[in-house]
Amino acid sequence: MAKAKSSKPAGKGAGKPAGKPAGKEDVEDLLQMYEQMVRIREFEDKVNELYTSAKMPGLAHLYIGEEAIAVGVCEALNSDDYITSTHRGHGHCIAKGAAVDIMFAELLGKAAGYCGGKGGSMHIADQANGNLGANAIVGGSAGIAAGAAFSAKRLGTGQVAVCFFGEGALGQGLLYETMNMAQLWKLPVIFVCENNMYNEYTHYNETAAGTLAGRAEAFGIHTEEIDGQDIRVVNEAAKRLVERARKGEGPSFLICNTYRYHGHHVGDIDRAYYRPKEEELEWQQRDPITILADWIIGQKLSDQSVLDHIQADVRSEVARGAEFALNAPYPDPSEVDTNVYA
Amino acid sequence: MAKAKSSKPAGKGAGKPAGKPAGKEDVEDLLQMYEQMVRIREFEDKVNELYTSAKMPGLAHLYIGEEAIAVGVCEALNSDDYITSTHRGHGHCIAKGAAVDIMFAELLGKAAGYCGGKGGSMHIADQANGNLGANAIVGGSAGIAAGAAFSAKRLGTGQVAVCFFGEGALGQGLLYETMNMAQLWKLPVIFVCENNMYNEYTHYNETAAGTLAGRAEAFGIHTEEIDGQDIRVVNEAAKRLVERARKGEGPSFLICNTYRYHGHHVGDIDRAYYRPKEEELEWQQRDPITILADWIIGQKLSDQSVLDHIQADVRSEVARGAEFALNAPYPDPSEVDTNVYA
Amino acid sequence: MSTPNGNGRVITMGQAIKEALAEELRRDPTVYVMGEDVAEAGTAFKVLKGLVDEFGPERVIDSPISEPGITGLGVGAAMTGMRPVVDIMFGDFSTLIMDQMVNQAAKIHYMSGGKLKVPMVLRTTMGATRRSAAQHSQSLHAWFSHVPGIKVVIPSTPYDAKGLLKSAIRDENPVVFFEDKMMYQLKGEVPEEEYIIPLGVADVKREGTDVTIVATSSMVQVSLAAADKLAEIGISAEIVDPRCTFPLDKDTLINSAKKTSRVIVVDEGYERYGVTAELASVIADGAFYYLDAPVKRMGAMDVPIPFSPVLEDLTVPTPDTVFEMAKALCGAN
Amino acid sequence: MSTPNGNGRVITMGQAIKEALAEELRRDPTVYVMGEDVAEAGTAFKVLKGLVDEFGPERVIDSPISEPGITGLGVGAAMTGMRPVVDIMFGDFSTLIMDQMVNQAAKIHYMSGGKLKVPMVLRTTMGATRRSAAQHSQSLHAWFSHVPGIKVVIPSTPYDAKGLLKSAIRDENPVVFFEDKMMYQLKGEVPEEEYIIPLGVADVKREGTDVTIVATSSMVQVSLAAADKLAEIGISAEIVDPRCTFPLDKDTLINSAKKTSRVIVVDEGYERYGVTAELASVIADGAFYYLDAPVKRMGAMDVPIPFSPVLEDLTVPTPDTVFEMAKALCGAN
Ligand SMILES: Cc1ncc(C[n+]2csc(CCOP(=O)(O)OP(=O)(O)O)c2C)c(N)n1
Ligand SMILES: Cc1ncc(C[n+]2csc(CCOP(=O)(O)OP(=O)(O)O)c2C)c(N)n1
Ligand SMILES: [Mg+2]
Ligand SMILES: [Mg+2]
Repeated sequence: MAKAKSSKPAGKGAGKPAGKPAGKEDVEDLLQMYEQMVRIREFEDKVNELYTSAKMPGLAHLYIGEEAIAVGVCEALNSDDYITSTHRGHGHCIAKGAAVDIMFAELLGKAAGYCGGKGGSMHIADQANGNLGANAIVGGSAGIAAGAAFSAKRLGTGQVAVCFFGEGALGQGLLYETMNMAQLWKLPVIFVCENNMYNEYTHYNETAAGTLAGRAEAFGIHTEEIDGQDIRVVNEAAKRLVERARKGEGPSFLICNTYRYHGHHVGDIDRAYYRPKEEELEWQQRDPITILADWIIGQKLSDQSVLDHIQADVRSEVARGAEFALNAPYPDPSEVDTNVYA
Repeated sequence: MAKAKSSKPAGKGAGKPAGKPAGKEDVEDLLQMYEQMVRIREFEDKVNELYTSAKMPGLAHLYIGEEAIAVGVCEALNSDDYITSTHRGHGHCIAKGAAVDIMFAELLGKAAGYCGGKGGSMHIADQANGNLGANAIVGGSAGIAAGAAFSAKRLGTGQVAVCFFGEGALGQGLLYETMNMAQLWKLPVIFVCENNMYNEYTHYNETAAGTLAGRAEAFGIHTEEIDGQDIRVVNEAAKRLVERARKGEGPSFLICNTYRYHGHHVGDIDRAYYRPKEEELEWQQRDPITILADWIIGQKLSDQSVLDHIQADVRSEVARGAEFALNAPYPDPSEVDTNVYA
Repeated sequence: MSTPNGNGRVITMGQAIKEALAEELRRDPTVYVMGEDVAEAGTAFKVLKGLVDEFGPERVIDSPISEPGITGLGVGAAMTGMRPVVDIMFGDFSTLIMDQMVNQAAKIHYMSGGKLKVPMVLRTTMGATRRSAAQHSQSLHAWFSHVPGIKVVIPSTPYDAKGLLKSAIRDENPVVFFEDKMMYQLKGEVPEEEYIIPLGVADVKREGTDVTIVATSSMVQVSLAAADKLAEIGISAEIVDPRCTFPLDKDTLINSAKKTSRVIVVDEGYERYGVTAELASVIADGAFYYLDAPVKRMGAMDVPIPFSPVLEDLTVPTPDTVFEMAKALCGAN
Repeated sequence: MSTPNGNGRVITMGQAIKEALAEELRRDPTVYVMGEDVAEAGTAFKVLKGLVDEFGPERVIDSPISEPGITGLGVGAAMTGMRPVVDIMFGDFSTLIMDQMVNQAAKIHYMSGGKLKVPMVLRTTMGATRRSAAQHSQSLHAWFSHVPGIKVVIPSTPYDAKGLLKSAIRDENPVVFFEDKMMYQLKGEVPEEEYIIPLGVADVKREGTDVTIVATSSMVQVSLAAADKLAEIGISAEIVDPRCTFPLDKDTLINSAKKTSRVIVVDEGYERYGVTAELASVIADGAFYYLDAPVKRMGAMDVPIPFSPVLEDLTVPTPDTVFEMAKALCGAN
């Protein structure tokens, strides 16, 4: 299967221009972002289906509802820029350029997967596209992202690193240690907080005192809080922060307010005890894909048939990808103790 | 030897009145604080002497120069209020009511010590006076202090807990995790940061980005930053914060700017490579004991002979204490494996 | 062999654990439970579901995702009159709390010359084959077992889990209690009446004469299944469950070894420098002159736990591999 | 036995470590050192004093007091082209970095199916009898040795320290390098010329025929002293130093055991569930049919390290206690 996303120029500081005046956005870019969001949505729907039909081992944490963040941020990056991701990482992985068939293979524990089936949903990594891996330790990748930024700075490559995490990760001390060092040493790292309001089954009001923004501002880190459902807003903010980072102005903190439509993981079906159905429905009114589609159509930048076409193509790509993975062989048992040491 | 400090009323919320109008301070209180600061100074001088004459095993971190903080804060506490302390903990221990002879015994590893010689300088604890112990893990007692405050709140005792730490501890993630919970649950804990500007041999400008105050304000914690050399300022602030805590208004953060006159530890003699001699001399101009003495004399609250008398008494108490400890027996070898389990 | 007199009352391991907590919460107002999603959600494994309804959110407390913080809070609370039960969702997150457990909780009683104490329980999980991959499948009880000042419980049945957890909560020391995630649905007899099981007493889960299999936690079930198969070929296996890695009931282990002359130690932690090493060397030393063959060890394969089911299933001992090992060991007679 | 051909050049262990770092910093621009007070102060032990003068503060970097943070930064930097040497002042602070080392560094290569790697070195310390009490005296190498994906080096001489540290820095995996604080002043021959020592090769520090003493780190010196005393009463002790707990050179250990038929394992970590358990059970298994007596273990006493010198000195093996153990073991012939 063809690589899902056209690769972008890599290399020393070859950033795309950022901060273009509003209204003059590149249509191609918008359609590309649309396509990527749809790809994530379709991928995750298929994951849910695979789980429900008992074809997928383990669990998965769906990114549905939050697509604008991964895509809006990753579209502002070059393919050799780094990201670190989370247990809810499929969206980041796709947005950074991964192919859905190889991803499905990984999620099904097949040899053809990105990690040869050894990582699975919570550890999927895609080194070729700068994805240093999902991480099943909440907050566990903060140091890794800052370390990648440290490398970029020391090696003078102009790369930046993005650390994605949920608001729940603000409970982890490591994040604060890392922010402090990132600011002290002006590392090109962007901390992206996906605030979907829930740490598993607990509202973040019950787990986070004070303000989220203050957590980074304390260290003198440039902080922005934005609507995570509007990809144009996310993408513009990301471009700004990437540019800052590339210019040596140091780290930043981007809080994106968002919502996960599904449960904490695919098995979390009965959610009424921790969040009201109305809240779920309300947020679905602010769907990131719809918001972008409406803008594209409203501004007459393209028309519905084009969007429909994209969706249809992606849907069949995803279907083929899942099929490929379902038919792919498992790793050979001898693989069990390879790759323990390099 | 008599207990060094008259014990104060303990029990449910039996706090001393706080926030008396300036100028009407209780002379007895001031003299008591003077005595306690002198006690710490004399004690630490003796520790240095014991180390230099190779009579003390291991190392010690002297509190000289910072006396106003421990004493100013602990004078605002009841004897059953809790404190947690640090590697630089002799001052806190004395200020909370410990007897110098038993302390010396501990520092020399003698059976008569507060911990039977098993703890030493970095782990001295004095449960009877609410000192939950020095801690040789930088920042390591943040959770313990908050936990003690949690107990006080759950058991309804009205006690508060004070967590002393150096500005270096702001590098430890645990502190932020703890601050967040303390504020979420309105725990009666006061985080006292003794900012003596150095983490061992490195200036805090090189290790702390942003502001120190912001670290707690991020969590919505009430924060004050004060002159740590003026014990009247420290004591007034402490009373305010203790009152807040007892009233159920939650945690607070008190930054006390100060300076350690000596090296990081007794063996740190050549300091020119990390801090200038002039800086040391400058800070000694703002000596906490002198500042209080000058105020007492200047306001004619007492006269020099009284202060001299206090000093002479304390000095001989300290000399006797050291003598007692030097002559005291070591623990019996059979003690080595007792107290591993309760 | 401690025979539960359950009068036929059969409950799951998860229920047994919840019962133990409920009884202790009821008995002692200083007991509280704190952890991520322990209240309404009743933990990620739903084991505590409903507990908050009886005891309220002041005693069954949802925390931020701050493992070091809640452990530290537990240590401080334990030092000052409470009996915290801290819930660390996955044993893999033990990595985050070692300072509070090892440098603080484990040492405070000793460092204070016996004046302070830390009566807290840390409940956490262990066990693989749940398709949870490398960061959610480890069994790290060896680390805690290495540390003086800590006690470690690794129960294998509902009956044991309940009785041991109640003891752990009443103990004056930090106790780490490991629950195998795959065993929460395991059923067993548990009496209606209250009982406790002292820490540090091994239990012979099955008597036998030809080979001793010392097994812990879920490996007890694996070994019992292996013993059934061994019986079919005429080999009588004795299954000894230490129940605690510390205090360790060395005598029961060594005596069984002396009786059978052949020993296999089975545990789900990594084999290298793991629990099997300690148990094997204690037995090899204590029963040296009685052994007809070297003490054999079976732990988890020394690899990060792979996600792919076909690989993951290779990493832990199974009834088949234990059977083969025992057969070979006895054949070597 | 690897005889250093130092042509008489004698330096301390501390100097040997600094030389190894300086040579590797010079050789490879991606190597850097980060830790608390590593630059101007040259570490709390002054071991790196002067290094920053040659390599500058961009390569010898003072950090905040953030052990988890600097370890995490090291992991990320190692994944992306650097070769970090992270300095954790006291091995006791390992408690703070287990997540970054164990859930991240150790597993990333495997979890990524071999695509990512983490070539980093974590230098830290071990060893008691420095009057530093319970939180600054532990030897926690057993924990790291337990974890697949990590290599662990515990050198006992200046020569070994230098050659092994250079190998560790060039290794493609996370390597934890334990330096005994009490040995920084220990002197030994170290050649002028460059050399490296591969990881995973044991070294026979002294040949003998009656009893094998497997000893690690500072316990090698202790055991050599014991061997001198044993020689006086006609007992010939062989001292085998594994040098790494992983990769472990099992063959050399087992072959020595087969030769002498009696073995003592001596290590400064807590005895319970510690390094001695693994080494003893590897030997008891591999040399079972050759052993005349049980393999004996001597580790640190299972207590938090006490401050008081009279107590602390009781907690670690000494030439006398090793001598007594060996004498008893041989007398039991
Ligand atoms: C250190 C750690 N603690 C707990 C968990 C269990 N856990 C997995 S996801 C999660 C909630 C994370 O919430 P958030 O960071 O907001 O991310 P979201 O799931 O909302 O995307 C928890 C507690 C974990 N994986 N790692
Ligand atoms: C977790 C941890 N890291 C490092 C150390 C070593 N250490 C002891 S004191 C110290 C500096 C502490 O500085 P600060 O907190 O400002 O306290 P101060 O010594 O200035 O009173 C360091 C790094 C330690 N004891 N614990
Ligand atoms: Mg969330
Ligand atoms: Mg300081």
